[in-house]
Amino acid sequence: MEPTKGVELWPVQLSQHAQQVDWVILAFTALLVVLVLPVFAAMIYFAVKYRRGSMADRSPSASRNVWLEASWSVIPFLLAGVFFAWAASLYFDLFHPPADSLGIDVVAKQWMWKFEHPGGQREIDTLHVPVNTPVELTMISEDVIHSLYFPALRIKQDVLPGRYTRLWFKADKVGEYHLHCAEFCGTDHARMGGSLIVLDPEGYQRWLGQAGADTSLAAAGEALFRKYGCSGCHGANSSVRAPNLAGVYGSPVPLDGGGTVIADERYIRDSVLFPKKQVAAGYKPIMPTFQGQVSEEDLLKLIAYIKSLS
Amino acid sequence: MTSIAAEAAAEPSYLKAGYTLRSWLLTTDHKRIAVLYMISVTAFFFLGGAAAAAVRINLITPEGAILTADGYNKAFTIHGVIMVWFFLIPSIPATFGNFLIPLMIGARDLAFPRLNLASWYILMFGASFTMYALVAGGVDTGWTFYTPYSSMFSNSHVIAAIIGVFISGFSSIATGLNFIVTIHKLRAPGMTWFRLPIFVWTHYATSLILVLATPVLAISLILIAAERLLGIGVFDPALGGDPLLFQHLFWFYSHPAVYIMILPAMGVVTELVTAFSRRRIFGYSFVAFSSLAIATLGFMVWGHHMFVSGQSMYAGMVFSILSFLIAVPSAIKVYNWTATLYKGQIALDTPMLYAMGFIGLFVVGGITGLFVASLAVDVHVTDTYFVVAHFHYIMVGATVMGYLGALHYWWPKITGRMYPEWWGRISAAFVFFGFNLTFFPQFILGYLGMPRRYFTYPPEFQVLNVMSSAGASILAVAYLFPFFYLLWSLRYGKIAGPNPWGAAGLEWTTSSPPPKHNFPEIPVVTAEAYAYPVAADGGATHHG
Amino acid sequence: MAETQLVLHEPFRDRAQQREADALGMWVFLGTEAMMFGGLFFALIVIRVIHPQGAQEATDKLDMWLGGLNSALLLTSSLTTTLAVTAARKGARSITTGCLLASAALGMAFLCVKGYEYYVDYGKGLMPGVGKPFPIETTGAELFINGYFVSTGLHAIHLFIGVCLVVGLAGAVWLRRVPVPGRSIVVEMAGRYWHFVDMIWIFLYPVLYLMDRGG
Amino acid sequence: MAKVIRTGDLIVFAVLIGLLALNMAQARWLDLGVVSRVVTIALAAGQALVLLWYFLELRSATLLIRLVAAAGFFWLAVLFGLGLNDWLTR
Repeated sequence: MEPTKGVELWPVQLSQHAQQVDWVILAFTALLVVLVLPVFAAMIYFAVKYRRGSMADRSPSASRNVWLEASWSVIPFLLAGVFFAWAASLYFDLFHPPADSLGIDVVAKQWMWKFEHPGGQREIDTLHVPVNTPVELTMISEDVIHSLYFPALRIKQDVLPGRYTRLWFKADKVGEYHLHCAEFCGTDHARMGGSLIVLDPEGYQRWLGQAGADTSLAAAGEALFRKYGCSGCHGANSSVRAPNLAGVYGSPVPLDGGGTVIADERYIRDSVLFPKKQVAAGYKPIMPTFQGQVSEEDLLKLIAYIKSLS
Repeated sequence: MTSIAAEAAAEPSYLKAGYTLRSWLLTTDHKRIAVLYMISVTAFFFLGGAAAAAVRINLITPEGAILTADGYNKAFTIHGVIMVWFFLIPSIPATFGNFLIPLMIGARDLAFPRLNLASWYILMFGASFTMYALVAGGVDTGWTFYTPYSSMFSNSHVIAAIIGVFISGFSSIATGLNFIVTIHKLRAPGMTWFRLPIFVWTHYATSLILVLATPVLAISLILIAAERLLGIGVFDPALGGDPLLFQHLFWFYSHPAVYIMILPAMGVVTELVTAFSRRRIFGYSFVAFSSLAIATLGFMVWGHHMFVSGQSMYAGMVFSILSFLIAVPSAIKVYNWTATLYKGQIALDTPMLYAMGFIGLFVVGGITGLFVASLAVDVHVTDTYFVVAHFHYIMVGATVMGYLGALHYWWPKITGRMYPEWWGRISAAFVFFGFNLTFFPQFILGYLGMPRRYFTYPPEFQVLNVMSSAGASILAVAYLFPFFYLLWSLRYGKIAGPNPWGAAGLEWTTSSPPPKHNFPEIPVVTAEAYAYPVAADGGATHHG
Repeated sequence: MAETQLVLHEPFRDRAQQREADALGMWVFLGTEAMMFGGLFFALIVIRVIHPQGAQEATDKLDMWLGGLNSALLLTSSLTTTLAVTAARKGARSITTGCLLASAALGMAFLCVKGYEYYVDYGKGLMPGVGKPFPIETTGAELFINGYFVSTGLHAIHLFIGVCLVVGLAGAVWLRRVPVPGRSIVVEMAGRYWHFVDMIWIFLYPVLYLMDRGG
Repeated sequence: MAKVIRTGDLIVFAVLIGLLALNMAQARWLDLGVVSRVVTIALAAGQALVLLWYFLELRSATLLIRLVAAAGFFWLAVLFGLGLNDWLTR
């Protein structure tokens, strides 16, 4: 588990995605070297052969062929198109996590990473995950733009204030690896990093036990649901007419004024902070805003609770 | 040719048209303004270089050798701001473009000489704000000024820096406008579009970018200033604003800005390759139109800076494929330069060494550009040293090589004196070697996962960082050589004569340095560009 | 532009060439201005796209009648500017002066209406940072209003520069410092700028006041 | 005064004011839904084109100057098209 010392010439491949990215860059490099070396060789050869004063043959050559000239550019471009498609399909996969992913919440702030596991375990700057399990991170920033970067997984994603972004991976080797902030975020940007610790399944369970969480995220969210008075209106026996939140997560919500929206994390977050933005059809826009009162971490707990209702 | 030069000698050269400071500071002669620009951008280059030196020294040890975290952040920011806006953007266009475009098209001056002088003053005025930000305590946002850090969180002198950049933008706009009008309206009789040197074509394309992109930078800087200074939040996430809006506006300028830096250098290299192989450029119209293609496509790819920013996946794909397209006109240029060498009369004088160096480094920079345009690869390497290395291959490797090549090639025209050839070749070799030692290790560092803008880093990256810093020290010395021997040559250099290289082009038909009005009378052009003899006789015409 | 009609500027070979160069330079300059305001329009449209509801409620707070009045004032000033150009070309010195002053007066009227509107906005609490708290809770509304202030403010600055320019030019024409028809190109160039500032408002008005207006 | 007032200019002015009135009317009294955005911009663009063509004299301008004007619109279209593509496909 010691981080490598000395000169490394190739970074660890911690996932299938990492292997694929490495293949793209290696194959692409090979193609480009094949295309470029003749050009360099020709340059040097010409510079020597046709140096001023040399007796090389300089009689005018045969007529030009425009199509041949154009093909020099077009054929490499079409070949490069293959690499565009390959890299794009890998990029596409990054946006489509498996349905059974383990969800972990990430809150970034100057200059630390806070991770929250579904069971309520919290850690700072270190992320423990089980091996061979897809993990999906739901990330948000409390201040400026950060970027969560795992070199060994060849992935990074900017973490924005005001909006959730996502990142998913499936690490396939046990060990300890770097994680960094990759988007400049102020004084201690360079220190805003830590470790990704990949554990075998038993080790992960053991760690979850030791990490000492009293309550799961959803349970903590339920407590907050009462504390902030949400239950007063959204509760089952409430006299105020507000939408019942059971089963709402992941389902389409018809909106006042037409249209529907899928009730995902973004929608729930916006409904708490900006309740008048997208009002559910058939309800009055009476909910007050909780902007400035609920922290990003509490919001994630509330979302976990609402998720648990479905 | 000699008779024209003799007639031109009747009028004093532009250098002798007046000796007072006033005659320089109030001049409207494009050649004198070019010299003013040259002196200023040289000063900015060494200032930005000093900041780079601080950065590289600091990175010798993993914990940061000399600077605090804040000090380091300010050093790389000021390095970026000065190098981008006060060196690279004005470098070739405002010095060599200014000096040469009227000479190359057979005009007496640029279309708006007073606007030209004003643009230099505007640049100096803008620079004074940015310098103020520097001495008042620095600015730490990075040259990209990303919101909300720049608008709501940074405690440094963001406003002064932004005002400086904003003002200098008007200098760019004025220069671009002047070039466009000049190239359209002041070409000598017979100087048709397809007789223009490629240098003029690339400057035309550059000017298009200057006038179309710079205003968008201006507005995005105004919006930051309004948010930071007046509390008029337009990007503020707390109000529902989207920080990505700033990034879109910023890169709409800043990606094309890279082509402001590289296109003029491509023009220079075309002149050098033709002059030192005594050949017409291979595929003139391809090379000419590829400049316009690069300028136009350059506006359609900005989103490739934002693949991991939270931009829509589909937008990412569109920007990626458009970025691949730019490889086509770039490749055309490289192939055609190489083909121009074929059956030429090649002399490896200093300018040609820089030109060949340019081609090599540009190819490496361009190819790594294809890597970072590939979506999944970019996800890994963006915001790492891989990207730092990539854009330094383009912006320093290629553009500064082009600038130095131009400086040596046209030095006899500008000053009337030759530089010392031996020193020129030695320093060209040192620049090439130092540059590669500095920046090649950074590709590896980046792929290994070292993020950029880090003042401290994991210890396993130290060896590569030390290599890079060692290369930087060689590069620093190599950049100082020309500074000294060119100054030396002003007094002791060999007298150049009108056309020391035996080159084609109108600028070589007038005396060196040219008279105040460039030509004794407006030339009438009857020859194609690069009118070198097509088939030479075994090439026994080595110049002295 | 203090030279008289007889002076040919340094780099030009003849007056036709100089005239064409001036015209082209002016158009390129207008192109840069269009790109700058284009960035602002882009920001406003993006706000409308991401916060349709907030932007609509913000739009409803703006007075489309005052804005419409301003549109009419500027369009009228464009007419008087066109008349000034025609008059200058025909050498009608006093009419040129009069029309230019009329344009400037209409421009000033626009600025006064705009100032009054800002005062009303201030009263409603729309102005960022001062006055009453912002009246609309819906997300995006404040963002949109902020965009409104930046864009109308920048336009007002441009118009103010235009007014100064046109007043100065009117004086110069009257005093024969800019003789007409000899140097009518100067009037023409000033007119181009004026029309352009009008054109920015032609787009600003609907984008700010009319689009998505609630019933 | 009479010799500088040309009927053409007055007609152009009337068209400009007419388009303005039309735009205000549709915004105030017509509820066109999503189409209204297109209509609003189309009417404004109509005004701008009339202004460019007549008052800014593109009608009698050289091809080069028309190209400059068109270039401005082309590059703005690039900004809007590729830029909005992000928000519309998120």
